[in-house]
Amino acid sequence: MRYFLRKLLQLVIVVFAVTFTVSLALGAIPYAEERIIAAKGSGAINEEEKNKLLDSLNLREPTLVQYGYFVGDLVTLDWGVTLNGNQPISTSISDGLGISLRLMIYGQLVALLIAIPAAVFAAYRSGGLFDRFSTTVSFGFISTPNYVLATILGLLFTVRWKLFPAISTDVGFFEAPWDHFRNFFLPTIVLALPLAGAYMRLLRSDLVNTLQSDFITTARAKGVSTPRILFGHALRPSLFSLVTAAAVNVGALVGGSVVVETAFNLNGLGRRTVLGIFASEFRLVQITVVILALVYVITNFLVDILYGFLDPRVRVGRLG
Amino acid sequence: MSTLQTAVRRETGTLLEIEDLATHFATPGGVVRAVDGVTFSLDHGQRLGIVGESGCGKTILSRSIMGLLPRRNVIRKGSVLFEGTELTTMSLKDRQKIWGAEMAMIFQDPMTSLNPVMKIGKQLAEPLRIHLGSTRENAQEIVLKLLQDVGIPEPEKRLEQYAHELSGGMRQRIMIAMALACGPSVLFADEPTTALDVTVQAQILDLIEDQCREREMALVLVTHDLGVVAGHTDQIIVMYAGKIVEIAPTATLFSKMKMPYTEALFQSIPKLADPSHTRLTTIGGRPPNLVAPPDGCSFSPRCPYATDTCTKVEPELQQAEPGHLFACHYPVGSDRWNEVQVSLGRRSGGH
Amino acid sequence: MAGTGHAHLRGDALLSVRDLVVEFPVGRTGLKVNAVSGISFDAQKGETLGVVGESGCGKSTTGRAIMQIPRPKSGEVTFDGQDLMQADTETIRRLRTNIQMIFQDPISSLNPRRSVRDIVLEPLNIWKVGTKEERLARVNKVLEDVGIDPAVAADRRPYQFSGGQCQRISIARALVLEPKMIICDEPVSALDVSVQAQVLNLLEDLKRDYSLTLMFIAHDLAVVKNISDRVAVMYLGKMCEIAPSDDLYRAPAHHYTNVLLSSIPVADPTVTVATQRVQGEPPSPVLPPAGCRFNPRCPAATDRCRTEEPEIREVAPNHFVACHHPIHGGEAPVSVRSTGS
Amino acid sequence: GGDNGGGGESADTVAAAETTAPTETTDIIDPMTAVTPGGTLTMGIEAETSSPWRPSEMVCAISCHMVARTVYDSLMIIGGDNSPVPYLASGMEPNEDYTVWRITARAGVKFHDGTDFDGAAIAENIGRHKTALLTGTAIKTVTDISVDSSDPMTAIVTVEKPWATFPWYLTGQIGYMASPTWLLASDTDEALRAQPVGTGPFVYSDYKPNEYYTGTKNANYWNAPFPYLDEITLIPIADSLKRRDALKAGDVDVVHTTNGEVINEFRSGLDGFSSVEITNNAETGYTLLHVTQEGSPLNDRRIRCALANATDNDIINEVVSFGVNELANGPFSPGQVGNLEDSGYPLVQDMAKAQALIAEYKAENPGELKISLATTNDATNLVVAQYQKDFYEEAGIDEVTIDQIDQGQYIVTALLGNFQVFQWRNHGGVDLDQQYIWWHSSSALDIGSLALNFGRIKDPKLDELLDANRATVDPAEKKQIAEDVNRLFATECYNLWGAYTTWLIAFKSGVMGLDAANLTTPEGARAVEGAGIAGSFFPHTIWRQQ
Amino acid sequence: MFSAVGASFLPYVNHSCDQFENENLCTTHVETNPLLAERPPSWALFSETTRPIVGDAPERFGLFGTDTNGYDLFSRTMFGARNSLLIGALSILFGILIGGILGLVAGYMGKRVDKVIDTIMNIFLAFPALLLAIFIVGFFDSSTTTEAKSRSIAPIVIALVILSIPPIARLVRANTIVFAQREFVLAARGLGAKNGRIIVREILPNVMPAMVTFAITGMAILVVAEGALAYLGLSVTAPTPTWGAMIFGGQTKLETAWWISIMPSIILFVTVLAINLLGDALSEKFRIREAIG
Ligand SMILES: Nc1ncnc2c1ncn2[C@@H]1O[C@H](COP(=O)(O)OP(=O)(O)OP(=O)(O)O)[C@@H](O)[C@H]1O
Ligand SMILES: Nc1ncnc2c1ncn2[C@@H]1O[C@H](COP(=O)(O)OP(=O)(O)OP(=O)(O)O)[C@@H](O)[C@H]1O
Ligand SMILES: [Mg+2]
Ligand SMILES: [Mg+2]
Repeated sequence: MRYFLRKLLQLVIVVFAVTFTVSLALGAIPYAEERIIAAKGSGAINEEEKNKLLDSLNLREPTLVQYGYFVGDLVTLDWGVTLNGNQPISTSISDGLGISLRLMIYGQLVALLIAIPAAVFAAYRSGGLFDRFSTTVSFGFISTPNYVLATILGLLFTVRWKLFPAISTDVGFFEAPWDHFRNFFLPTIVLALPLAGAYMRLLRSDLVNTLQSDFITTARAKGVSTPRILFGHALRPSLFSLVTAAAVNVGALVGGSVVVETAFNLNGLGRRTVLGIFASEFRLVQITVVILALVYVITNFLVDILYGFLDPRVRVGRLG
Repeated sequence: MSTLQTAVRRETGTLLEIEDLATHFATPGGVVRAVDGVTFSLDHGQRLGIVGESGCGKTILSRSIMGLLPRRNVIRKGSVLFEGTELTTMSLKDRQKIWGAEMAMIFQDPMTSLNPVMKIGKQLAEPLRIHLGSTRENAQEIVLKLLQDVGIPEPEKRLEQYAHELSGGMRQRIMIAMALACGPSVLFADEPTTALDVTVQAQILDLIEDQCREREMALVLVTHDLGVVAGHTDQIIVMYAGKIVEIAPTATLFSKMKMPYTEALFQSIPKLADPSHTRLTTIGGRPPNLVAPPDGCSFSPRCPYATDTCTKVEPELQQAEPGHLFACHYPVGSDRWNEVQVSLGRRSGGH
Repeated sequence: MAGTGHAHLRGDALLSVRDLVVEFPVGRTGLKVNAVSGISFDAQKGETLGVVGESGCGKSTTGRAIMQIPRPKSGEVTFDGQDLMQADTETIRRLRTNIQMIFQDPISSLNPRRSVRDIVLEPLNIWKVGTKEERLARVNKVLEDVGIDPAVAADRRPYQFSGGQCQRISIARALVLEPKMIICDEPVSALDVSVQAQVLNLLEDLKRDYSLTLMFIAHDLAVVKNISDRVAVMYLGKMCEIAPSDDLYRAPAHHYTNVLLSSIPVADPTVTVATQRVQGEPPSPVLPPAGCRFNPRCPAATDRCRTEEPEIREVAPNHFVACHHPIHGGEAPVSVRSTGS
Repeated sequence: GGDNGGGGESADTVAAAETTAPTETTDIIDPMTAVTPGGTLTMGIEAETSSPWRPSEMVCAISCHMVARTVYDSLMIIGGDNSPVPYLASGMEPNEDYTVWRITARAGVKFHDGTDFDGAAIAENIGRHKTALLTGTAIKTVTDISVDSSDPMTAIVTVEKPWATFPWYLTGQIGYMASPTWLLASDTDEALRAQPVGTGPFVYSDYKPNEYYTGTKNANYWNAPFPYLDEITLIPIADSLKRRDALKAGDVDVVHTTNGEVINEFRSGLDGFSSVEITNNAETGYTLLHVTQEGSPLNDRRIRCALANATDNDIINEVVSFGVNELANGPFSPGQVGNLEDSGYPLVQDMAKAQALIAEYKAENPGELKISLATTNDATNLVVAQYQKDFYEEAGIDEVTIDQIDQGQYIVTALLGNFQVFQWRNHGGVDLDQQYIWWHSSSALDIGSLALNFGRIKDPKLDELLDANRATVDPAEKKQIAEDVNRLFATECYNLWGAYTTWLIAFKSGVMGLDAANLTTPEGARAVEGAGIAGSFFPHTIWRQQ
Repeated sequence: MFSAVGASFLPYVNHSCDQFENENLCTTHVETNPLLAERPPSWALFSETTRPIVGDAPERFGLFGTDTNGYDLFSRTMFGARNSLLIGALSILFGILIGGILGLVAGYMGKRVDKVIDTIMNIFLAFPALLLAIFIVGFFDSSTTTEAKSRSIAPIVIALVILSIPPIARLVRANTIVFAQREFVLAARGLGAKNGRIIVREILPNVMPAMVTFAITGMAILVVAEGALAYLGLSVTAPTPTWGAMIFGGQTKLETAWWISIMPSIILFVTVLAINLLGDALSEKFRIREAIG
């Protein structure tokens, strides 16, 4: 209980720090006001309109007051409309989040589906042919930039073989499952392969250690079959690093899949954010950062609980 | 394999025959001759102790017999006949059928030997479900019975617990229960009490002994503590540098040890009967390097009785009396032995 | 048991510990481990005090608490006339050098990445004793004293040594500042019997040469008996019995001591071991039993034991026990009588 | 800097349509006969407009016009004879000296929301541009907009100085007519701003920024039989190769592009696809120089012209555009009024001359000669920037620093005048007057203020020519003025000309009517090919072969 | 590391000269030895030929071909190695320094100090890495003056350092906790050593191997990360080559001139693989050394 209170306190501090920095950051952007006016495109050419606009964004208030307004708006969900007037910020973020979350989940799932069996087999025969092969392939994935992968796969799968659309549309799963699959397949793969490479490396090395533990020998001595030893006994206690990495990636992927999103014309949160920066949609960016911070903090919180499931010793805090 | 069947089959004869067994490890530093030509046999229901210094190959010997060794960089020789079946050439699949069912093993550290993330109940039921194909309920029933047998209070509660929630003694009992689950005909216990308190150690040793007797199970008890084997075995093997240097019925060994190493080992134990500040006898030098063991008798560099012969000629196992073998040129009681005793100002039997 | 009381304390001790209490928080639960719950004992100059008891009973914690690592919750620790509990951090830092510790695991207690010379030199460097040459000379001497050839060994790292040799090195490190007292926390438990004998002999020799006072913690009674002048028996954070070692082994007064003694495996198949076995599992130090802490497992426990905590008292000359019903008769508070059996 | 939009007035001139499509050409088909109406169409466009759909607020480049034309009609369009003809307006009459314009609304036209289109709607729409950043500058001289008290269908626009070329402005963004009811409502309800209501051929149906814009057929379109399609969807795909892939993969039916690689690919013919190329009224890619910055070496004509001479546009065109473009010697593309065979601007690299010019400058101005060159992070732009750096340094500039900035900042940098050398592309357009705001000193504000005369050109001669052009409709005179402007730019080297952009529209076989010339007004006038904005077309006329 | 990769390719450079009749090309190679070059070789040096060989394939020109600017890709790749590896190495160095100190202190001191540091790390992690990078790099570019300026590697390194601190700190913290519980630390305290000394003398040497292994793997990751920054135009300003920027630069030409992207990609991959294998080998070495007996 006290532990959770403490975690909660940390959560609050983190959120405070993030919102505060984000609110402050606007002041550090060069020519923020001019950029906003240019982005607004109209209604601001004369001084009066200009001032009206800037005042309406609280841009000329003292820092702390600006922060106050910012938090107030955040909490009351009064996020307003993008500067270009296209969309309410809340819609933009929730649409983007919808796409990015799905992409993240699919990417992670595929990455794990590839990484776990590969890592298990590599660890089982560590130093063997498959181990060395998978190591090389992992690094291949890790060191190939997403956009190169996206381009190459795109050329093959969309133009040459016409298996998947070149640009993905956000088709709902329940509306058209097959279209949904077709549209999300390539982005997912491009996202998943480098992840799979990294995950495999992590899990493999932990598994190699676990496989040397006494309790694995115990299991062998009981006559447990090899697959069962690997998946039933060794896997779960080896998942710590992987879970930690995957958890950190939740936040990173939700906001950071710009490359993949751009390559497949998917309008996820990452792409929206980067475009937002280019289009001087500072408020959209600010709020996105806060949302992503929340995603991070919440995942972390959940992962803490997940640790407890992975290893019951954590529950009583023995692993500290 | 039901307990009844095993009981019938156990009536007579040899359970295990180990012939010139050797296990070497190819390491970057050279070939480690962890077990180097070991021959002995084990009868049904017999309790055998293996003692020796740390690193002399006790663990590797017991694992070599079971065939439970790392896959890589291991060089194995010799033969292990279990009930007349050769184990060394058996496929992994077939060995997995024997492990846990016919031969079981418990280890030194019960904390690390239990899966930290699997419930006790599930771990206990695993051998039953694998070897006997028990259903969940069926297995649970047997497990509860086993837990009672090994003296665990509130067995139902334990099934849902994890290893870390139990005391060291209880963990070792769980290990034992797990080993006993399928009614094996031999139990290898590798230093089962080293990590435990003396009080708990006594309980566990009693338990193992009781279970062996009850189930007519053979026991291989590996330890470096002569006190532990003294009370709980019928026969003892003393190992040094991967080889058997002495083998004798327990009582004989303690009363008529032949090998100077056994003697030294025995003398270095502080005894309750001795008054405080009694000076202990020590064995000088270092344990041998298993990559390049000394020529001749491996113990010769540390042996007070060693002569040139010892450093050149490796002693063969010779018989002192039936069932008592030793490998020494100048055994306890020999002339040379007496000479040195006198020169050291000691009389035989220690102090 | 559950010894409170100070009947056994003497006036002229080098180290005197009174009512020492140490508690630890239990993970995230908010509960606490009662690791040491009011222990009193002392050690005279030149004496070897053995401390036995089962795993987790607070032996190591006691040893560390004397060195104020971590600082105990309450109690009194007087060393060489100085009250450590009241001393400030800097004073304690200085005083710690007079009491040194040797640990159970010889590997873990030596930094694997430093050379043997560095390890033994470190204390002298910390306190900037003498010149560089003097320090090296001292290190060499101490290494020789513990039976390590400095010429061969000094540049090697701990992993290149056997357990026994590592233990010697760690003894050398403890000795190099010439402390008055060494607390040995199970220094031989991890060693082979043959090596154990070497280390025990070595400690005896060094004790004489360096006129040391030793506190020797172990769970093996035979080992403790061999080295100690007096032995204290602990159970679950409390003191059970304290007596000169020969007396204690000859005639244990506390039921727990008795159980301990009869649990020791005897390396002689002809000896039939006493069938006295302890019942049940050790209770948790988080929720220790009321009254005498041994009462749930004690063959002689009465209702009184379950409610009233026994006070330490003398049952024979210099033989103190905290038990309402000690083995050799004498319901508390009955007058002391000698153990005749 | 891609096609950083130059505002709606970058509309249209006349020019001979020059379509070259090797495989299949969309011939002008009589709309009344061969057409099969119905069907849907998806088009990949090169950018999201990233602006609200209210005409006065749009920052409109080609893609934006593509979308806007589905929902809005402009008052005027450029006719086949290269002059503005009334479209949504039924007429537009000036007074004697071109200071008062009467614009009459076409009768019987209704907005999509059912409200009537009339003079008040015209006044409301044009009035809104007065405060806008871009279009506001364009109509700065408009002093009054009112509805004729005697004719509610007519709006009267009064301008400060004679403005004979005003109708050109109503062919583009300023001419788009949105429903005043909607405009008013969207003033308070911001969410409405992205749901445009006009009189156009397609009714707004759905829009997700950066994802798609969909319009459905306006069944009551005033200019029947248009449109033919039931539904049109426009999807922004920024990367041209991706756009092409989307076409090839069947995700979209039509794309437009300026990418040389893609153009070459379609030129050589692709099974199942057709294309048309548009080169008239095209933008000119060029490099802006900031010419009046204090202490800048670029204030000196010799340095500017040295840079012009040092540049080998041929190789840049070859590498970046696969040689598909024609090199530019001035702001006006072939076919545009003012285009000259030889403007005096160096078309081929003359490194010796460049080096001589710089040496001369250096002799007078000792010290290190440094220039900073702004570009975006776009890979192609970077390639160009690196060529420029190499050229300039070879010519004798001691150090050329490439300053990579993100797109958002890029435009602001231009508006603020915070640069020395700047890559840019725009200035399509038909009449010279449409360049007024980009070149006239009245829009060359101080550095640090947002101004459309990015390079802060303050040339009295240029001002004079621009003003003269604004006041006349005489074609001969206009031609003379435009040619003078062209020569002036060549002598002063205010801008470093690159190449005229080639646009290609590629589409699936079976998509028909992709040609503006298919659009006719009720009066029978035909629209100019290329629709006056290179790379665009009128959605009205598209139909699909079943 | 760098010289290992570079050196193994050098003989090929000279060898490739034989294939060309034009001597100038050969001399160019020699003159622009990427390991010595001050600035990347540019096609301007090829001025003997009437026109630079632009975007030419490796089988016709040079070892790797040329890029769209006519720059020799092999030279640029080698020269880019200097920048990419420097960025990677500097970033990881400072990351290890700062993250290492934080981790050591947090792990050893525990309690409140640990919690404070953990919270700070969480704050950093809570910011989307990408935006943090954009912001940091942007911050150092903040002046929009007409002053000539090109982005050096400093802001990129700073961004990568900040991104790498939290994971390093966590790793070091975890390792520190393990060693802080070892008895030699207790022994040192018993000898009167102060906290600083214990951290530096007792714990640091033990945490070092993990740090070094991580540093090596981390460097590989950061070399790749620089590529991601390049995608957003946040890397070193052109024409200074980095692998990331080069791969990004050729991305649009993958169909027509694949080598522009792929050649540096291959080198990046080989380097990452090599660095990691080195890391593996090192950790193996440390592991054995820690083993007992
Ligand atoms: N996998 C291995 N590779 C190389 N050498 C090994 C391996 N396993 C064990 N050894 C070596 O084999 C020898 C015998 O080891 P073993 O574990 O059997 O000793 P032990 O008698 O059981 O000692 P202890 O009492 O310490 O358990 C030791 O010297 C050990 O270092
Ligand atoms: N740092 C700590 N934090 C929490 N609990 C501790 C800590 N140190 C010791 N304990 C607990 O305090 C009790 C006494 O521990 P201590 O190590 O003193 O026992 P011990 O008698 O030395 O046991 P052993 O024979 O196993 O060494 C145990 O229950 C132990 O779990
Ligand atoms: Mg062993
Ligand atoms: Mg202890």
